[in-house]
Amino acid sequence: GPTPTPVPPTKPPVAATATPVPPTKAPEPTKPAALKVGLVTDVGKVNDGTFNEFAYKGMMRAVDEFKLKSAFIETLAPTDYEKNISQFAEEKYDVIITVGFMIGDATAAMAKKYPTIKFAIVDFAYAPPIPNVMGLVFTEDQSGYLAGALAGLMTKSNVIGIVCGKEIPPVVKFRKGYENGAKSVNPNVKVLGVYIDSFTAPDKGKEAALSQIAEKADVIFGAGGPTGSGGIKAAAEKGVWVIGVDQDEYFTTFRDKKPGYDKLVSSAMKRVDVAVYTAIANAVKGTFKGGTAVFDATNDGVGLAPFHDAEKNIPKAVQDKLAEIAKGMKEGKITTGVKL
Amino acid sequence: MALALEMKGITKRFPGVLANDHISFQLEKGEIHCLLGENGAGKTTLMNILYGLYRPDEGQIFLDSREAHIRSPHDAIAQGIGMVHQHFMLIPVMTVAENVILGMEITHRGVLDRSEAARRIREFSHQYGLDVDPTAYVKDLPVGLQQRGEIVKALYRGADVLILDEPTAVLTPQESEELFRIMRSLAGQGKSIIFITHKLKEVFAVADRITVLRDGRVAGVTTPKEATEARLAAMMVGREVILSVEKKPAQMGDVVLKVEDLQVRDDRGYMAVDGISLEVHAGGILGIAGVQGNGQTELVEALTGLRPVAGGKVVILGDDVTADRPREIIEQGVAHIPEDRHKHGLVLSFPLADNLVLSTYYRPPFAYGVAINNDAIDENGRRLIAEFDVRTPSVYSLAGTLSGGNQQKLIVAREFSRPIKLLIAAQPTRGLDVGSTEFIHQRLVQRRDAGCAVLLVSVELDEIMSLSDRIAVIYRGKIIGSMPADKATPEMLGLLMAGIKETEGSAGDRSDR
Amino acid sequence: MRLTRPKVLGITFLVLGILLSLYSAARIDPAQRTTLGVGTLGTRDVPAQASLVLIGLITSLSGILALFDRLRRALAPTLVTVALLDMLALMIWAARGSSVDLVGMLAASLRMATPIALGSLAGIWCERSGVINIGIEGMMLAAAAFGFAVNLYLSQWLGPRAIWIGLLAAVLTGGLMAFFHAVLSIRFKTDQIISGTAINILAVGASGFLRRAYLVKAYFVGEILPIVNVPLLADIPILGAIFFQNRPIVYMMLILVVLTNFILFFTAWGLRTRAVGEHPLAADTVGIDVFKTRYVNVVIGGLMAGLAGGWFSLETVGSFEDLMTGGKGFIALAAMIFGNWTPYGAFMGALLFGFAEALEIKLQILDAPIPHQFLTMVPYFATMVVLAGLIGRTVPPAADGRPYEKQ
Amino acid sequence: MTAEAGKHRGIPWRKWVAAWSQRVSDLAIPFLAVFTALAIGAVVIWASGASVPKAYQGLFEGALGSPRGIAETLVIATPYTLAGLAVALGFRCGLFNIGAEGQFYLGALFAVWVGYSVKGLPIFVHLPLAILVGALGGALWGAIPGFLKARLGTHEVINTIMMNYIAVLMVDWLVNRKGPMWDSTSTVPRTPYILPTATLPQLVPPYRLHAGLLIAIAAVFVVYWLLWKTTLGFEIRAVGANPSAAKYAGMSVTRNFVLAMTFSGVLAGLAGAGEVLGLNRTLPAAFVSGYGFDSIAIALLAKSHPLFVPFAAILWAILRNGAGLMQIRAGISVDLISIVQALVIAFVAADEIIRWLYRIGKKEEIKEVVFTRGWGR
Ligand SMILES: Nc1ncnc2c1ncn2[C@@H]1O[C@H](COP(=O)(O)OP(=O)(O)OP(=O)(O)O)[C@@H](O)[C@H]1O
Ligand SMILES: Nc1ncnc2c1ncn2[C@@H]1O[C@H](COP(=O)(O)OP(=O)(O)OP(=O)(O)O)[C@@H](O)[C@H]1O
Ligand SMILES: [Mg+2]
Ligand SMILES: [Mg+2]
Repeated sequence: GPTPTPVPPTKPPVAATATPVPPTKAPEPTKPAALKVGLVTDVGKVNDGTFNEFAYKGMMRAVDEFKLKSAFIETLAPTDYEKNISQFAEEKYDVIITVGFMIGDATAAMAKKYPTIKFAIVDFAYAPPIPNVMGLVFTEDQSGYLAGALAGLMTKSNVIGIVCGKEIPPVVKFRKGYENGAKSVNPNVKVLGVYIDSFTAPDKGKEAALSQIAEKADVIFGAGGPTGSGGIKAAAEKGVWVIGVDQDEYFTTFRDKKPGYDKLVSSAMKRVDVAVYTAIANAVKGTFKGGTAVFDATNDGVGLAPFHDAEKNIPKAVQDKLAEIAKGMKEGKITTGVKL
Repeated sequence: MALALEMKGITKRFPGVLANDHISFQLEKGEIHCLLGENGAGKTTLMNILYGLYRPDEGQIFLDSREAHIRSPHDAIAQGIGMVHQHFMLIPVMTVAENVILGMEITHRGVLDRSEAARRIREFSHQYGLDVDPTAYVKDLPVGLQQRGEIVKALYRGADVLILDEPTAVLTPQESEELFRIMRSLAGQGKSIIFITHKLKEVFAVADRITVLRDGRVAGVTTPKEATEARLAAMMVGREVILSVEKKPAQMGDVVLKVEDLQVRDDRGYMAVDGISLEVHAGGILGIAGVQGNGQTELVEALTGLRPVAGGKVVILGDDVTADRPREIIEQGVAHIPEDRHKHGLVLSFPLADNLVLSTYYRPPFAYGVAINNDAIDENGRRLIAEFDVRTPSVYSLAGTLSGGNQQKLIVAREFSRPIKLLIAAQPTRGLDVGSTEFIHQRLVQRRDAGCAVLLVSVELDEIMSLSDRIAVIYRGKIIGSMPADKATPEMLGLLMAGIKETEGSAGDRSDR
Repeated sequence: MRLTRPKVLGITFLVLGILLSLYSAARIDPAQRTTLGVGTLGTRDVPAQASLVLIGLITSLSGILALFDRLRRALAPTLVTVALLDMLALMIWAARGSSVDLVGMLAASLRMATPIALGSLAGIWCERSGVINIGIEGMMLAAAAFGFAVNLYLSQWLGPRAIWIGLLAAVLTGGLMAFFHAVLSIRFKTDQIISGTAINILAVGASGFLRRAYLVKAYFVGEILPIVNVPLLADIPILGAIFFQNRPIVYMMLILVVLTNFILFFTAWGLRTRAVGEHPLAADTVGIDVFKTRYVNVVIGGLMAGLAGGWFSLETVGSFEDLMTGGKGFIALAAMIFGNWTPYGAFMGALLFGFAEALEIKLQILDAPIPHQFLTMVPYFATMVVLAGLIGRTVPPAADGRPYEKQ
Repeated sequence: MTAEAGKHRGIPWRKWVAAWSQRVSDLAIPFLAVFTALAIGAVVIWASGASVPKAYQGLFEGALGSPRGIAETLVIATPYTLAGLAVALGFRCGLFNIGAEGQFYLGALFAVWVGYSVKGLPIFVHLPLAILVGALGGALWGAIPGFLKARLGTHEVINTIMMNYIAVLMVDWLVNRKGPMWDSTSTVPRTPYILPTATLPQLVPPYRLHAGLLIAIAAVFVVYWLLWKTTLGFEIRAVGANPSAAKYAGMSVTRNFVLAMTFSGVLAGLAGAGEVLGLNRTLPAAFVSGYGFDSIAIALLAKSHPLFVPFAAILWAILRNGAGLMQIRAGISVDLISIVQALVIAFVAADEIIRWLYRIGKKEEIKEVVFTRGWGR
């Protein structure tokens, strides 16, 4: 698996877009022909603001860095997964990235059919492992747990909220981690949660957040792509604390100090881009191995983004407590208690 | 006399039909000019061209001796042409007033002034003796009153040339008389009127001049003085026509239809048929006379299963069919010529052949089991079209492309094409030309002579009197009187239709309802 | 006894009421209270069990009255009121031992009803003139995208003011799409449902393409339209918070509902429009230009759909996502039919959807022990029930969907 | 061609020749429409900075350039055909069935349920049973709005839209984690896999093309036969064209509404069943298909004629299947496909534009049957 350099969780040196996390050196100059890398999205598009987009970004970073050839197919229906993967296989692509746990079965089938092609799949692990597939999985619950702890420490009303997208395993893990994390630091806290049946309904996310605020929530975690972002943006403008997801939303949703930017206390990161980049980099360097690469707190695949402009309003005690939890989590002393 | 209007060399083609073939037509100022012709002769087409609804393929129109370019009804109205259409141009869900002012609205600071409109229309319609309630919704009005609304609408627009396309088809004799009075008074005020009708008596009653069309061409121009009914009929049809119905005395058989104390509600929930009892015998024709809108529609719909019955009983050949569905009633051997041919009679987007088997498609020879036999359907179509002289390019033409008269023949052909024991005919010759009327009348009598019971509902007194063996008059949902046909006189019937029973003397109130 | 619609409703309400009362009496802790938030009036505490039993009894009573024909004309209003009470019961139940903010929820209902109401107005304008418009969804989506794009580019120079031009652009985009629909269905006499379908698909493609090509690169999150408090009115308790502390498009929607009703039923243009939609030939025979009337109305409808699109990207969110209209255009159609092609009726339908959506979110937040999928189903299910139970057959304009042909 | 057109037998030969040359140019119109739409699409591709030849070469090679491509095109055309037929059948009865999507879901749900839960049956019993129950699911979801329309007069458009959402949510609940149909041995929210005995066999291994195609082809002819060769079809079409006249002639409007919606649901349900029994072999949560909505376009493109539906379906399948390779080759968004689809629909429907562009004479023909009746009345 990959071996990212450890960094303190509260202050990762991670600038959202250009993150030199993985331990790869520059590409070997003597490489004969550039690898061809293909990406098959989950139902959705490569710029839809969900893990599809982050996977695509990770791929593009590798492509730029190693001068690879790349292409993508945006999947329209679950019945098309296999077809889209085999499309790349037939075009003799060397590495195929597939995105999402839904595409797991199709990826396994295709990997067996094309054993010489290297596959990497986001959010899926195989047991037993398949030799030419690298499963890239994340401990979203850890990320959510940290966010929950932060929220639990920050809340004055003892009510916090989470606006989720669809009820799918990664989201469920974020939510449960969030709840457990909050309770761990603040047993009296009440967590309000909403699932919204779409990742691209920021208007509904917004109403959900406002509704939570009306029920006294004063920290809102948006865990559902653009839907969640819609929620935290509205919440931040209303003046409550908010937490972003996946990437550091200070650079996306609140880019250029959009209203409420100083209310973003952090983001619960899940570096799909890093994972995809790592997988491709391994393939380029010839270190690609089948199996499961877990991106968790120990290797900074997940964790909290910096506090940015909210830092001055976050009490030192809170920062310390959070650092302590993060450290415990890294050392494996603190578990989230989330089981799916 | 000065010409109000002249049409020269008008030609109009429809796909497969030459509707107007170099027609020339002159209308003098202040005259009532009758336009005659068989169904499909091209009368309506010619008038639609004059009114700007159709563009002619060739020809010119002159108004007051100047060439007029009429591209739309808007132009026509602007040039003083008004038209009352054969098929009403009223919007059912709007009030009479809204219909009348439509396009020439009365507004007050941008807001429709409905009360002012109603006031003006009341005043206006009073002036011409065309009473109609401006606030009534058109869909709630009997056809006769709708017709009045149409005329008011045309006059309201200040028409100098008024086209009336078969306005009397839905009127009672009294209403028609009323209309003629209005027409004469309008003509007296200098308005010129084109009047289309199929009733030759009316022609002689009002016309100053007559133009007869046949097959899209002018067959001749004449005056009532020079012409006779027989001559006009021959001109229209191109052969001699027997104008009176010849019929043998009835050979009455058993009771086929027995109605007991029937009650039926109309669409608005009012009791439109309020306790009617009647009997129709095999081999006899019972005529139901009455002004439009006195429950005839509901009565017929209830008898044929199209409308639920609110009370009472309907028995056909000993079977209680009160709650039966249309199919069950049809299978008892009941045929029905419906009053509204577009709504009930035809599927306009189906070919003629299919329309001719609309109620028999599921039985041999048209279908065996679930499988339809299209060849048999086509063959049946060809046979009936020939037999009933339906003018059409082929059995595959869509029913919607036929002229009104031909559509009616199509329905009659269908209903007569199967073995029937009871025929319910509602306004069977409405809008039909003399030739077709003659034809349908003969067929009705033929059926009766073959032992079929016939219930004839008509607003045409002539039709009722010449065909029926017994006549009942319907008034406000009740049978107000009945008598053997040979005892009936037009005066008696007219009074009954107005709701006046002989016993009550002449004091009863006259009403249009 | 004939099973008429009121009777069926009566039985339903009766049974529901009894069940509610029995359940509450048996299963709810008498000590539990629910705190209801009523805006500036603060909060009200009610005993959960007693309230629920009472509402259950009221429900049964209304059912009995309906059963014995006692309600007649008051049937619909009564049952709607009672149904609202039952909604309240649902919330009292879900929030027992805790609190729920009622006024905020009603305000949210109005907000969420806004694009639906505007969409249904768009439908009404088109369809009252005889042109079916199932392309509302597409018009909204395209408008959301283009309005946002204009805002994005102009804000480089104009700053926050650009959003108003963006809104104008959204409105005009709706109008443009509608014009396309009009040309296809009026000039080329295309089947109007085909044309509407084409517009829906085109909007998905065009907005997605635009987003890919220009909008996402910028990572731009725009301003949104500001909240405008209506002077004086905004301070009215409860009503102020619901109606008069909103963003501009909500007000525009309210005004347009009234205005549309006024124009349709009280002006010459409206009369002509309805005439053209009912019986174009008759309208033609009195000199009304059927084509022109239809063009104008369809485009006006499109402008409203455009405004609805603006609600998404410019008033609510400040960004554009693929398919962000999320089927609201179709819901708007349902609201339009629901309201029998009248502005007020459609507005009621839109409110029903808005309310149900707010309710769904609220019940999830209150942690009601019902799978969230079922909560999300509520508005759809409610629509079917209300339609079947109370409204029944709706009648479109007679000439809706039929191209007009001149010989 | 159509039953109506096929009936123009008795015409003289000159007219016949004229009619045929007319027919040839009429047939050219859909092709020209597609061509024109692609041409405009090319401008869009060019404007976005991608390579037009690469994109289109990818599109066609992906869809038709290899046996696998062709097989995949047919794989997609299969549900398109069935769902397109469903919508077309509704239109013929004057009903606008926007609910094919929901009926599709129910078909998939019911079929997959039989497919995994009924054990120990031989394939020739299990497979037909699964298909049948799938059809039943669709039928149920179609019959409800049909029944509501017939009995209470509530509009099928609203009800079918609502039932789409309900179907999607219901499936999501059933198969999502902890749901009653969730395969708890899997981390993925989906049902268990169907048994081999319920699997639609592949037609030409190794390609995914499955026997659902045969069902679709059969359905085309069955629907054609139903509409024009049976008494029921006669009724459905009569009710669709004029319910009042149909009632007058003794047909039951209500019965036909319910039947047409039920059959419509059966067809859409078969489409859903085919997808799970032939391709997916399990029903995952978030089983977005989009077939239901595309099928409206397909039915319209085919003018609601069952024999044209497969052609429209294949066209749509080509565009959708080719999109994959198009993206690989040119890296443009799938949205382009939507743009081309919309233009194809517009041009085929507004054929006057195409006639004018390519100077094809206007047909002198009687007014066509109205295929969609909008909201119906
Ligand atoms: N819109 C149309 N499309 C095609 N054919 C038409 C159309 N209107 C009329 N026709 C045909 O033109 C011919 C003349 O029809 P028209 O309606 O003028 O006859 P008419 O004399 O008014 O008959 P009637 O007495 O039955 O009203 C008929 O053969 C009719 O079928
Ligand atoms: N003319 C019509 N136009 C549109 N819809 C109609 C029409 N007639 C009937 N319907 C539809 O059929 C439903 C039932 O109508 P109705 O009871 O008249 O039909 P029916 O054929 O008599 O039924 P049944 O077969 O049960 O006797 C209505 O609610 C309506 O949806
Ligand atoms: Mg005529
Ligand atoms: Mg009935």
